[in-house]
Amino acid sequence: MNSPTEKLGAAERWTSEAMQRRVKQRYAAERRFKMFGMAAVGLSVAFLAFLLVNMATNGFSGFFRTEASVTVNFPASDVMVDPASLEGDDARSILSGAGLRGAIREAAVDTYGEAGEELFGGSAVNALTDMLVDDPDMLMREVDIMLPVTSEVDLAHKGDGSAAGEALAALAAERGTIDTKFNWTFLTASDATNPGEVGIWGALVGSFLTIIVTMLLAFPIGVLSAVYLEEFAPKNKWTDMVEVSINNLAAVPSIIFGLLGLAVFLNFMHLPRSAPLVGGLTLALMTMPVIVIAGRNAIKAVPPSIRDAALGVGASKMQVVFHHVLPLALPGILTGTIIGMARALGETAPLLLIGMRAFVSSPPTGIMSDATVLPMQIFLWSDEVDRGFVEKTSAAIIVLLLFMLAMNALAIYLRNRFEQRW
Amino acid sequence: MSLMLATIIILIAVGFAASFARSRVKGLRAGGARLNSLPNYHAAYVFLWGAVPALIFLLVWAPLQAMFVEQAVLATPEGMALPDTGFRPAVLAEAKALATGEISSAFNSDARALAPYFEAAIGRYSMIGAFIAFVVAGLGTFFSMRRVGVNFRARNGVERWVMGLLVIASMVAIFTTLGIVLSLLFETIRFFNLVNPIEFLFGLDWSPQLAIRADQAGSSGAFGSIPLFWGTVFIGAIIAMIVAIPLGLMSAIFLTQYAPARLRSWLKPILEILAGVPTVVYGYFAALTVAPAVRDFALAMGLSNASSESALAAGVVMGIMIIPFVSSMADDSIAAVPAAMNDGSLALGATQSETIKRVIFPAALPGIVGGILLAVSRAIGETMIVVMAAGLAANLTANPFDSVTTVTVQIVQLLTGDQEFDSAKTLAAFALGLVLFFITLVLNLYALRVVRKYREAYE
Amino acid sequence: MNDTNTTTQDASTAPATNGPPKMRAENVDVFYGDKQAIKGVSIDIFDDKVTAFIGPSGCGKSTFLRTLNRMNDTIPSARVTGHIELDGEDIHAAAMDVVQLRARVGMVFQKPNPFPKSIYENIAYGPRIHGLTTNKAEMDEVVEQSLRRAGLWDEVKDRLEESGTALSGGQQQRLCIARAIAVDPEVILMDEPCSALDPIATAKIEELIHELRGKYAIAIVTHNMQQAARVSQRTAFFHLGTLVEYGETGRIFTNPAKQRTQDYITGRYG
Amino acid sequence: MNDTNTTTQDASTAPATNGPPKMRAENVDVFYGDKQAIKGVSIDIFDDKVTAFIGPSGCGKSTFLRTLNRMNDTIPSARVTGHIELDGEDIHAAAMDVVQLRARVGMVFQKPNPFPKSIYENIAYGPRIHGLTTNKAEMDEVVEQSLRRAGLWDEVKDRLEESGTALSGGQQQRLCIARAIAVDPEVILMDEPCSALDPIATAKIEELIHELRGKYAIAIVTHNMQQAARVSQRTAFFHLGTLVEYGETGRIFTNPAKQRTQDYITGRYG
Amino acid sequence: STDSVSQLSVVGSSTVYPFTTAVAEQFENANEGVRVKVESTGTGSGMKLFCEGLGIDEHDAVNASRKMKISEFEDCQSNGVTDIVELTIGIDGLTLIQAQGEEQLNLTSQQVYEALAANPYGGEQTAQNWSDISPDLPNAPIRVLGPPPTSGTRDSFVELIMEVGCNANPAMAELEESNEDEYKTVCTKIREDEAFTEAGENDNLLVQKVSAEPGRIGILGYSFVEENLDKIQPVGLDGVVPTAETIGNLEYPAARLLYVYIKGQHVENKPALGQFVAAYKQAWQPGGMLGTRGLVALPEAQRAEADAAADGMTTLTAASFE
Ligand SMILES: Nc1ncnc2c1ncn2[C@@H]1O[C@H](COP(=O)(O)OP(=O)(O)OP(=O)(O)O)[C@@H](O)[C@H]1O
Ligand SMILES: Nc1ncnc2c1ncn2[C@@H]1O[C@H](COP(=O)(O)OP(=O)(O)OP(=O)(O)O)[C@@H](O)[C@H]1O
Ligand SMILES: [Mg+2]
Ligand SMILES: [Mg+2]
Repeated sequence: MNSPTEKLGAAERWTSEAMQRRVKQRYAAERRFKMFGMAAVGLSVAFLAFLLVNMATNGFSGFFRTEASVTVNFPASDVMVDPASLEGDDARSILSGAGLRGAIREAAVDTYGEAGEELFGGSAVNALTDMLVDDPDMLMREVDIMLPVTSEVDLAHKGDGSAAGEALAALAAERGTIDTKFNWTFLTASDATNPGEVGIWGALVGSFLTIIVTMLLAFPIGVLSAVYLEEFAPKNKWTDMVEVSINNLAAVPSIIFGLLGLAVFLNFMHLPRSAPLVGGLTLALMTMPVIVIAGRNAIKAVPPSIRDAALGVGASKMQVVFHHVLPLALPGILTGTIIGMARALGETAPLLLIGMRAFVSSPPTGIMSDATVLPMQIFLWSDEVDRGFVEKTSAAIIVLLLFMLAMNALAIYLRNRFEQRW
Repeated sequence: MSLMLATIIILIAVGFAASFARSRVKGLRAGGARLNSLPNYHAAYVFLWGAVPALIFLLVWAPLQAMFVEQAVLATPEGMALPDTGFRPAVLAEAKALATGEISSAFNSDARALAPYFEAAIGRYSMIGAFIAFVVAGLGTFFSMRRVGVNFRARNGVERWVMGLLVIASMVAIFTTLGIVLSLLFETIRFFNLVNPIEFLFGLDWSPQLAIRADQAGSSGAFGSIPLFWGTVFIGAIIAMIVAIPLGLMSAIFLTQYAPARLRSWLKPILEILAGVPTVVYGYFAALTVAPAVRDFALAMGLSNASSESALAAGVVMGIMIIPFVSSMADDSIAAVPAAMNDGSLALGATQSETIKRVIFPAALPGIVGGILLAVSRAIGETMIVVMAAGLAANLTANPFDSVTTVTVQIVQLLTGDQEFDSAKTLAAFALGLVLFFITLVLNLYALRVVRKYREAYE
Repeated sequence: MNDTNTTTQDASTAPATNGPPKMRAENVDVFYGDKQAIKGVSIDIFDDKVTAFIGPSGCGKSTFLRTLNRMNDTIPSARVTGHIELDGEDIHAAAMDVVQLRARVGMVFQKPNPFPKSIYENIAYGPRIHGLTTNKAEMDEVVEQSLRRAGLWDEVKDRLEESGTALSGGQQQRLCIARAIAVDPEVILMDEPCSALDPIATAKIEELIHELRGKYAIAIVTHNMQQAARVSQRTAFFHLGTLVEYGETGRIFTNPAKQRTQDYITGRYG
Repeated sequence: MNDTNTTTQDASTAPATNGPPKMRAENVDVFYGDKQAIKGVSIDIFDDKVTAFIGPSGCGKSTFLRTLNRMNDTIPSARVTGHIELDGEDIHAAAMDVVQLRARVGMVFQKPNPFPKSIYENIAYGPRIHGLTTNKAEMDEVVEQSLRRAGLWDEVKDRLEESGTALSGGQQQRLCIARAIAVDPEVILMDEPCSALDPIATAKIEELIHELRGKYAIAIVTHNMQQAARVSQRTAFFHLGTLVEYGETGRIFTNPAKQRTQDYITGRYG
Repeated sequence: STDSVSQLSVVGSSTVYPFTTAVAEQFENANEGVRVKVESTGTGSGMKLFCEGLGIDEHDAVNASRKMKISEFEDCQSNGVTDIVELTIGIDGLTLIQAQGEEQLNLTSQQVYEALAANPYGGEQTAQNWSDISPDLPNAPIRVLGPPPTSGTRDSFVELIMEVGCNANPAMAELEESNEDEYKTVCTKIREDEAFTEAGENDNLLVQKVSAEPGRIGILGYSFVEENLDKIQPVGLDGVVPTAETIGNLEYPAARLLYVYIKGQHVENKPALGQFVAAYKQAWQPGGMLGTRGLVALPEAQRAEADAAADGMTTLTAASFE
C-alpha cells in the first residue's frame, strides 16, 4: 500500500495533463465568481451614485434663483410709508398693506415695457419687503435693485421653461440685467404655494422639534430596557415576551405606528393633530426598539472580565452596570441611537396618518404648535402642480440627504473611534 | 393650592430631608464608623421614599380629582341643565380652562356660567389631594429617616428603586405592542361587522370605489384583499427580492471573502448609506426617474399598455433599498460560520470559491434565509416608495409592467383621501393594518428564530 | 462517604497551622442547572498559608474558588449547597452582605482585567465605592500603599494617569492584585493568575505571592504543578468535581496517597 | 549565527533517517505585518518519522506549521521568506500550485472542524474537488479506505449519512484525519490535535498517529510534553520564534543541550 | 394663551386645499403673528373633524368639494357647533384632457358613459375603440386615466358626467325610480380593464403622462388645465370646450361648486378668523388671486350671495338643506 512506487504514482497524478487542465478550469471558475462579487458591489455602489448624482443635478438649481434688475422710484410711487414707522416690530404688516406689488409692477413696466408686468411675482414683493425692513431710507429715493423673477421666468432662464417664460427671460436679458443668485430664501422661508417663495426652514424646525421629542423619550427608555434585559432580566416567560415584542417592534412596518399614533395619541388622548409632540411620540415608539437592540449588543460586547473585576472588589451588580458597563457600552449605544434617529428623521409614512400632511407656512413655535417635517415637505412638494416645485423638491432632498450623511458619518466615526477590541 | 404647587413643595421639602440624612451619615463616618452604604445612597433613599410615593399619589389623584370636580359641577343647577350629548364634554372642558385661567374667553356661552363652580370645586379637591400627598410624603420621609445609620443598607434600597425603573422601561415595548394590537383590533371588529371576514380575506375583488358614501353611487363595495396582498408580495417579495438577493448576497460574499480589509472598511459604510436614504427620497426617485424609464423600456419592447406606475419600477427601487439589509444579514451569517470551516476546506486544496459555494454558503444558508425573510417583511411593510410610485389599481396580474397596488398604499389612501369617516372604507384601513401586522409578526418571529437558532449552533 | 468522595487529609499537617481556619467549606456541592460541577468538597483555608488548587481542566477548580466569595451568584444557573464560613460566619447567611463579603474576600482572575481607566482610578475604585477614604489625601495614600505592596509602585509612580490597559500583561496582573489589596481584604483568591503571562512576569507574581503570604490568606488555582509546588504550602487536588486529596504541598508531590493524584502529577492526563 | 538563533541539531540522529527529507525548511522567517513570529528556522521532516513541535504558547509553533502547506497565504498580513521544499521542489515556486500543495500536505486542526455535512460527504469533499474518482463506486471505496485508516470505519459505517458534527469530539477529530487522508497526502500536519479532547479520545488519536507513521510524514504541534514524548521520534523546541533545539525525542527530554529547553521541560514557564 | 387665538386650523377637501393654502399664505404675510394650518384630509373626514366641537383646539373651518350634508350638519349641531357659515368660493370644472397638438376631441356625456361604464345600460361592455361607440369618433383604443375611488374628483366625475350620460337614456331614468340600487350599479360603476386606469392623486404626474402619450385621455380639475396648456388641451364635452368663461357661467356641464365652511362661534374669540374670511372674499372676486390659480369665479348673482354670507356671517339653518 505504501510502496515508494505507489507514492511516485500519486505524485504523478498531480502533474498529469488532465489534472493540469482541471486546475485551470477551477481557477477560471474562481476568477468568475470573484468577478460576480465585484460586479454586485459595483452595481450597488453605482445605484447609490446614480441616485445621489440624480438628486444633486436635479436639485442644485433649486438653491439658486433668477433675479432681474428694476428701478423703483419710491417718492414717485403709490407707496406711502413713513420710513420711521418701519423701525417697529410691525414693519412687515405695514409694508404688506403698502401696495409694493403695484409699485414693482409699475417699475417693471417702466423698465421692460408692457410685457414686463408679468416678470415679477410674490417673491419679488417678499424680497423688496426684506430690503425695506433692512434699510427703510430706500423709501426716500429712487433705487436700482435686483428682484427675483417669477418661477416661470426663473425656470426659463435656467433652461427648462415654457415659451412664455422664455420670451420674458429674453426680454429681461435684453432690456435690463438678469442674473442667477444664491437663493437664501430657500433656507430661511417656510412652505408657500408659489415655488419661488418656498423654503425649508419651517420644515427643518419641525423636524428638529420632532426629533428632540423622539430622542428624549426613546434614548432613556431604550437604554434602560437594554440594561434590564441584558443584565438583570431573569430567564422566564415574561422576559421572553418583552424580548419578542422588542424584536418584533423593530421590524413592524412604520405605517402601523402611524395607525397606533392615530388611534392612541389623536383619537384617545386627544393630543393636537400635526404637532411635533405627537410626531415625536410616534417616532419614539418606533425608534425605541432599535436603540434597545443596539444597546444590548453594545452591552453584550463589554467583556465579562470587566464585570468580574468590579464584582471582585465588592461592587454591587447595579454599580457594575452603571460605573463600568454602561460607560464602556456608550459609544456603541450612541452609534445605534444616531442611526435610529437618522431613520426617524427621514420617516414619512406614520406621520401621514397623524395630520402632518399639512400646509404650514410658518415655523412651529413649540412642540404643540402645527408643524410639518422635512420628508413630509418633500412628499407634499412632489405632489404640487407647479413645475417650479420639481427643482425645489430635489433641493429639499439634497438638504435631507446631507443631514442623513452627516449623521451616518458621525455614527461611523464613533464606531471606528471607540471600537474596542477586547 | 394647586397640585403643581404641592408637587414643588414636596420635592423641596424632601430634598432638604435627604441632604440632612446625607450630612448625618457623613458625621457618623467622620466618627470612625465603617458605613455599609455611602452617604449619597442614604440621601437618595430618603428622597425616593419621601417623594416618589407622594408623587405617584398625586399622579393618580389628578384624574380622580377631575372626575370628582366634574361630578360636583354637574350637580349644580346650571350643570344639570346641560344636554347630555357630545356637546357637554366640550363645554365642561372649556369651563375648566376658563376657571384655571388657561383661556380668557369661551367659545361656548354656557361655559362662562359654569366656570365659578369649577373654580370652587377645583380649589376644594386640590386642598384634599395636597393634604394627603403631604401626609404620604411625611410618612415616607419619617420612616426612611429612621432607618438611616451605619449598618443600614441604603444602597440595596436605592437599587431596588432603580430596578423598578428598569422594569418599567422594559415594559414600554409590551405596552406598545399591546397598543398596536388593541387599536387595530377594535376598528377591525367594527369593520367585520360591516364586511364578511371571509370575503375580506379571500375575496379576489378589491374595489371600494362603490362605497365611499352612503348617498353615493352603489353600495355593494368589494373588499376582497387578495389583490392587495398579491400586489404587496409581487412588489416586495418577488421583484424587490430578485434585485436585492443576488446583489446583496454577492456583495456580502465579496466583502467578507475577497475584499482587502481597507476596501471593505470603505465599501461597507457606503453600502449602508443605501439603507439610510429616506424612503420618501426613494419614492421620488422611483416616480420621477425610474418609472418613466421603465415605461419607455416597455414601449421600446413593444408592450403597448405599459403603465407608468408599474410594479417593476417600485419593486426595483425597493430592491435597491433592501440590498444593504440583505448583505448585512448575509454578512453576519457568513461571519458566524467558524473560520475553522474555511481553513478546513482550504487545507484540503479547495479554492476560495469552492469553499464558499460548497462549505460556507450551505453552512450559512439557514441564517441567510432568516435574513431574507426579515428583508421581505421589511419590504412588504414599506410605504412611501409604493405610495409615490406604485399604482392604485388592484390588479391580479403577474405582468411587471402593469400597475398593482399594495396594502400600505391602500391604508394611506383610505385614511387620507376623500371619504366619509365611519364607513367600512375607513375601517378597512385598520383591518388591512392588522393583517399586515400579523403577517410581518409571523415572518419576523419565524425569521428571528431561524437566525438565532442558527447562530447558537456555532457558539 | 462513597469511594469517589473519599478525600485524604493529612492529619500530619494540622498542627502546623495555628488557630482556626480563616475559611472553612463543608460538604459543598455546586450545580450548573442539572449538572453537578462540585461534589461534596470540604476544605479549610488558613490565614498564613498559600493553598493551591490543582487538577485537570474542567475538574471544578475555578468553580470551587468562586463559591468562596459567592462570585457564582452572578451565574444564573449556578446553585451552591453546603456550608461555607469566613471567620466562623456563614457567608450565605442573610446578615452577610455579599458586596462586603467580596470586599473581604478579594479575587484575581486568570486574564488580567484592569478597568479601562487610569492606574490611579483602577486602585481607587474599590475604596471609593466602599467609602473607605474621606478625602483625596487619604485616597492617594491608599493607592500608593496598595501599589507598593503589589510591587508595582516604582514602575508606575510617574504614570498614574495612564490607562491601566496600557501596562504589560504582568504589570496588569499586579495592578489587579493591587486593586484587590486596596479594599483591605482578608482573603485573596487567584484563578490561574499566571497562565496568560510570560515566564518573567510569572516569576514576579510568584515572588509577590511569597511576600503577601502572612498578610492575607491566599488560595490559588493553577494548572502548572511546578508552580503549585513553588508557591504553596498546602495543595488540593481536584478531579471530576471531587476533592481527591488535600494536604501539605511537599507530601502531595512526593508521596501522594491516591493513585489518581499520582497519575495526574506524572502527566498521565490533562 | 547569533546567540538566540543557534539551534542544536543532533548529528547523531541523522543516520537513523533513511534517504532525503520529505520536507525541508531553510532559514524561514515569518512576519505578521511588522512583527516577526518566526526567526530563521531550518528543519527537516522525514518520511517515516513523527516530528513534534513543542514550546510555550505564542512561540510560533502553529505559525511555522502553517507555512509548510502555505496556509499562511490566507492571512493577509502574513509574509514568509526563506526556502521550503517538498520532495526537493520549492513550494513557493511558480510551478507549484498551492491548491495541489495543500492536497499533498494535509492539515488537521486544534479543534475538530468537520463540515456540517454527512460523514460521507465530509470525506468525499476532497476527492471530489480534485476529481480523484470517476464514479460512485470508486468514491465509496475511497471513503471506506480513509475511514478505515483513521480507525473510524467500524464506529460509523452504519451512519454515513449522519452529520459529521453529530459525532463525539474524538470521533470528529478522527473524521478530520480521515478527511485529510482521503486526498492521499504525503505529509500530514497536526496542530494540537488533542488539546480539545478528553484523555480517552486523546489516547485513541495517539494510537492512530502510531499507526499512520510510516505511511505519511507527520508533524505534530503539542503543548503536552508527555504527549510529545509518547508519539514522536523527533522533537523541535521553539521559543520566542526561534528554534532552540531539534533532535531525537529521547535525547531532548533526557538530556537537552540548552538551558532553555531544560527550563521549559521542567516547568519553569508555560 | 393669546398665541393660540391667532392660530387657525383648516381641514378638508384636497380639491379646495390649493385655494385655501394660497389665501392662507397671503393672509399670513399680511398679518404678522397669525398662523394658518391647512390640512388635506378629504371632505368627509374633514367634516367629521370640523364638527367635533367648539374650543381653542378645534378646527375653525373645513374645505369641501361638495355641499355639507344634513347628516353632517346634525352632527355639528349635537356637538354645539350651531353657527356654521357656508362660503361658496368658486367653481371648479371637471375636465377631460388630451395631449397638446392632437386634433381636439369632442365627446358627449353619453359617449363617455358608454365608453367607461362597466355595464353600459346594464349590458356588457364591449367597446374597445372610440369608433365602437360612434363612427364619428376616431378609430383609436379607449385609454383613460382617471382619479382613484378615494378622491373627490372621482365622485364629481361619476356625478357630473357618468350619471348625466346614463340618464340620457330614458330607460335608465325610469330605472332610477323603480330600482335605485340597480340604477346606481348600472350608471356609476366604471370598467376595470385597461381602458380605464386609475392614476394616483398626483395630478401633475397625470398631466405628464397624458402629454407623453397621444391618444390617452385624462380626467382632472380645471385648475390643472390652465397651468399646463402648453402640454395638454381640454376635450370638449357636450359641445362646450371648458374655459374660464364657459365654466364661470356654468355653461360647461361638468362644473362644480366648491365650499368653505366656517365656525361662526369661533369668530368672536378669534378675530383672525373673521379677517381670514374677509381675505377669502377678496380672493374670490373676479381677477382676484384665486382666479390666477385656476378657480373660476362665480356668476354675478351667486357671487353677491356669497359676498353677503361672508360679510354678514350668515349661518346655516336646517331649512337650508331642504
Ligand atoms: N457557567 C457555567 N455553566 C455551566 N457549566 C459550567 C459553567 N462554568 C463551568 N461549567 C462546567 O463546570 C465544570 C467545572 O468547570 P471549572 O471552570 O470550574 O473547571 P476548572 O477546573 O476551572 O477548569 P480549567 O482548568 O479549564 O479552568 C466544567 O465541566 C464546566 O464545563
Ligand atoms: N494572524 C496573526 N496576526 C498577527 N499575529 C499573529 C497571528 N497569528 C499569530 N500571531 C502571533 O505570532 C506569534 C506566534 O503565534 P503562534 O500561533 O504561531 O504560536 P503558538 O506557538 O502556536 O502558540 P499556541 O501554543 O498558543 O498555539 C504570537 O506572538 C502570535 O501573537
Ligand atoms: Mg478554571
Ligand atoms: Mg498554536
